[in-house]
Amino acid sequence: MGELKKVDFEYSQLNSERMRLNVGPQHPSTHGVLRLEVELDGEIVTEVVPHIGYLHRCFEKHCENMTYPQVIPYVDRMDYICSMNNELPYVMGVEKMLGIEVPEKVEYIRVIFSELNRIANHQIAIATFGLDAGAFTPFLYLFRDREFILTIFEKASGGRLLYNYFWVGGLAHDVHPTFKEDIRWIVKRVKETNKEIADLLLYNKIFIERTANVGILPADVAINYGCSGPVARGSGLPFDLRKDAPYSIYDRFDFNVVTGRGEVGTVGDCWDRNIVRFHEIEESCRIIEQALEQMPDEGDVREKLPKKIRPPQGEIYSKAENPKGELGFYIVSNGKDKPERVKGRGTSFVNLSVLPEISKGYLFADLIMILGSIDIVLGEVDR
Amino acid sequence: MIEQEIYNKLKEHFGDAIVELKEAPPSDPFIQVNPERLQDICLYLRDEGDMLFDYLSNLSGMDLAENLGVVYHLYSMKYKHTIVLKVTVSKENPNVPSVERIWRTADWHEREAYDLFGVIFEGHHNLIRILNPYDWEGYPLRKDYKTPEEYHGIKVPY
Amino acid sequence: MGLLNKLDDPYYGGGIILGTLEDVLNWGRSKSDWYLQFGLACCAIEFMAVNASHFDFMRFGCIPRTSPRQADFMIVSGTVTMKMAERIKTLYEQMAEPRYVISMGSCANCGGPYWEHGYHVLKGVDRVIPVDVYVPGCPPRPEALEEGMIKLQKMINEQAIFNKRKRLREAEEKEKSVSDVVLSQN
Amino acid sequence: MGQHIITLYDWLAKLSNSDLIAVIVVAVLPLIFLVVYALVAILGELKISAFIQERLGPMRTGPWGIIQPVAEVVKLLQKEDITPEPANKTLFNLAPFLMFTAAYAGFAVIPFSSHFVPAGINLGLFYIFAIGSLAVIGIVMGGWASNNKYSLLGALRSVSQIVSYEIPAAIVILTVVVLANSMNLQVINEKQSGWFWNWFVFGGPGSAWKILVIPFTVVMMLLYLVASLAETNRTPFDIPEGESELVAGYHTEYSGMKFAMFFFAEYANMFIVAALVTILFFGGWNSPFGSFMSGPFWGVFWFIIKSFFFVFVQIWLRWTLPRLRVDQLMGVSWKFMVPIAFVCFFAVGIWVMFM
Repeated sequence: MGELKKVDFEYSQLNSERMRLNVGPQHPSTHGVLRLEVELDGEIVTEVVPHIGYLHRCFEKHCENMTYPQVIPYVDRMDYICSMNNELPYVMGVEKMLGIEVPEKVEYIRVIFSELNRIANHQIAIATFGLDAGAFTPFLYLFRDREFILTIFEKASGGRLLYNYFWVGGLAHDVHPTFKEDIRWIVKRVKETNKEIADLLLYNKIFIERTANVGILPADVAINYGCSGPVARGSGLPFDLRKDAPYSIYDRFDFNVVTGRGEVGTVGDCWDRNIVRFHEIEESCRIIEQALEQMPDEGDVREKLPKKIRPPQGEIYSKAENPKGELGFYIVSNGKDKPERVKGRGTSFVNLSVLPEISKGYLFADLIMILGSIDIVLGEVDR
Repeated sequence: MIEQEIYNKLKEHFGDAIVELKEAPPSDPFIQVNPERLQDICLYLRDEGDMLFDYLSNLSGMDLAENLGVVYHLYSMKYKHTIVLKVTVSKENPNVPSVERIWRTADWHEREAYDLFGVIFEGHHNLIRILNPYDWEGYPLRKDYKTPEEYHGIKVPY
Repeated sequence: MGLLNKLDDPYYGGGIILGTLEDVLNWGRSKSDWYLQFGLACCAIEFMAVNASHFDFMRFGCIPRTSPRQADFMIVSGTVTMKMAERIKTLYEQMAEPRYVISMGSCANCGGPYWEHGYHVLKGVDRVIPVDVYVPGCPPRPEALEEGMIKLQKMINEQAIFNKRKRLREAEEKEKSVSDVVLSQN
Repeated sequence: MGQHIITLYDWLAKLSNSDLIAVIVVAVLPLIFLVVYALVAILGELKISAFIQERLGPMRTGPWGIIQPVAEVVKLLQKEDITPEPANKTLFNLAPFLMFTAAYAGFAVIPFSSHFVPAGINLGLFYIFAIGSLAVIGIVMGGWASNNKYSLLGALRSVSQIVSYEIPAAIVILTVVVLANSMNLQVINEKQSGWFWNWFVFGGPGSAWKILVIPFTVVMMLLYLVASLAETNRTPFDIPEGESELVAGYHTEYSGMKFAMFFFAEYANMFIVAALVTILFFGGWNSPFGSFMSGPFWGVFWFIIKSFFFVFVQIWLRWTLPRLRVDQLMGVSWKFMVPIAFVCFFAVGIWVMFM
């Protein structure tokens, strides 16, 4: 044995190599074709760079080349999970520019379908969030229920996913005769499944461990990043355009704005963002029930309009509360039958931009959960 | 607070930098602003006690034939009022000060406006293309844009 | 399968042993199809619905795999953009033979509603990878995708494994002679 | 052991007058069993998941889809076998064989019946534990040699997970050894003969005073079940191949038959774990009702029924629970399971000392 070698190092000298990992565009939990460039120190995320645009379908270019009613199908394809909600701000904007009011019955049907689609969207959001956590079974339970909602949409509009149902000045068709019974039945069904999901997934100990105190988004950061919808409300910010800037007939209904309260962790963590969606399903059910009671049975579903819709010169920013947050359309008209410019303010686009901010310092597995809790749809991010 | 009051207050503070207020219902009223002092104006709008426009709803580029425009839709979480700012720059020299430091959400919005219209935001920390590939040529949403024949050996037109 | 090919030669095409073997191999390929789990756009939501309880894609023996190495076929569900085209190609190349492609929805077939002004949309995924089955619709109903799956299984069941080149050549010649006859008749 | 049991091996050797035939038969029987079991388990996984999720599962391959796994094997056999260019080819190709060999070697000491155990060695428990650890090396080899970041992350997670969960598992096994006073799996089985209250999960054979030790043995059984779930990388501990994070974990780059080997190894490990739970705590091949339906052939029946029940439990858990995060996983092992296992060890030790 030789003499003992003196070992002289400090902890700070033990450098480890950082690893750059490409997550996506094909990855099971990027919810589409998002690509994240992640820098990992061991398993700890030190930097996230989102690369988007893998689904850039030139929505705004198409709008400039289509007439006003022809834009609606493209609007559908922006956020393809909740098409009805997408159509609403667009047609409201065009109607406002034209200066027309739609019949009472149309407003009610629009609200009912928007809220129904909100339920369907939140069900997908909770389902895929559970899937990210590894719970496959709740995913299928929620999809089972969503299928019944889609059946109602199909009866009304003929489409399962993309509807083209809200038209400028009214609706494409009147609703089917059994509309009210169908919706009452589905509302009951949704409430039952909600209970099941709460037991199976949301209050599961492992699920709480995974999501509580992860990806905390403070309210002021949420405002500065322009977050809206459940992402902002999860941070305790009661920002809901249905209450703050009432459009359509939302001021006639009694419902609560659900905010995150930090029930199991900190206000603004992943669990809060998810539970806001869960409770919003219940609030939507309340709105639908009230709307069904108030809705007039008789009435026209189409306002008389000229064959070619030519809004006067001007511009408008029409916004509505999408399930994912504030969806706005900035429509510029030049007096012709095709819009000069339509800019869609993609909710997911803005919400996703907060991801690098809130995912630093968490584990790689948490990054997936944070991304799932933001609930993005790439069609809207990339348009 | 209605638009006229906001306009008066801005005019009082910034003088010539505020060009005009346009109101023509049913269109949204907007305030035309000079690009030079945009950052100061935005900071003032965000922090002034009775305005508090802390939420940038939307930022969109515009192609106005000869010029390029940038439109800002602001919203106040506290007072729940809105205002629209508009900036116009020439196509030859499309420089607009970046408001990324004021509202972080403007980061991606500005990158998008750069990507699609070619508006250059001065002071933006990372002004690269966001939707189109990084080696894409041209600014697709300009009215005179022509679809390329080929991209990386793949035929683009139908 | 050099040895098998040699064996097969005298009993070309329908040798009893190898014909049956071919049937068995094709049966295995067609009944157990693992698909690559990825979605592109709107069609991916319908695709998820196909996986779910109502339509249950697993009835056909289709099990999702997340790694392209273990997948047998992929479903291009949605709009393919220029940025994505090269990734799709890479994914296809990473898959192990035998591999198949289902193009789901109008966008993947031909560009769909984005065919005219979509400067960034690939007008049909068959410009970058070979496609076996096209499913039309925007988005296709789940039933349509299931029909496409049955079509794919039928196609796999009828494909040649042994003497592939020879049989392909013969089929080509046969087609050519038929077209010649048609031409001469005209 | 007192009396000499005539095993299948002895019987065959006597019948054929050749050791070689007996050795081959005894070695091949577990392999056949393994293959048949894996097919049944894969079908079970598909069908049970379908049942839980209100679906039908595979329906088009044979009646009710019961030969679906056969079709899968036929397909996997003819898939292209890809070795990625940047991979370390030797290790990459060796890893699945090592995994499968380790799983298959574990079957050597599993007592299927009182008269049939492929190799009745005295240190059976020790052997099975040592062989089980070999799987770690297979995983690391596969994950590292793939030259894929996801594979590497999956392999590293897997190693840390398996190594940490081996400690509570080992302590629990040690406790059973203390109770049974032997490491021979056959002897452990013999000790639990009689009615089901003689099983070790109910404290083993003894007087009514064993009610004092039953809480500890039940906790030990649960501990072992959880630890073994982690060792076989099943949900809620499937983070090494958690498909929502690491595409497919350490076998991301494997295709065709090599992937099938990983697949088989996973199912084989599930069975070994289930078999060990059965042997250590639920009486192995013993009938639960004393001498009713007991004997060498009924032994096989009881053993397989009990083991399949625990395989079913693993599948059931997989389709019910979300998965844990990697640091929480370690926390569960080191903060809860190891201390509880030690407490149980001491309690059982004291009980054995005084009774």
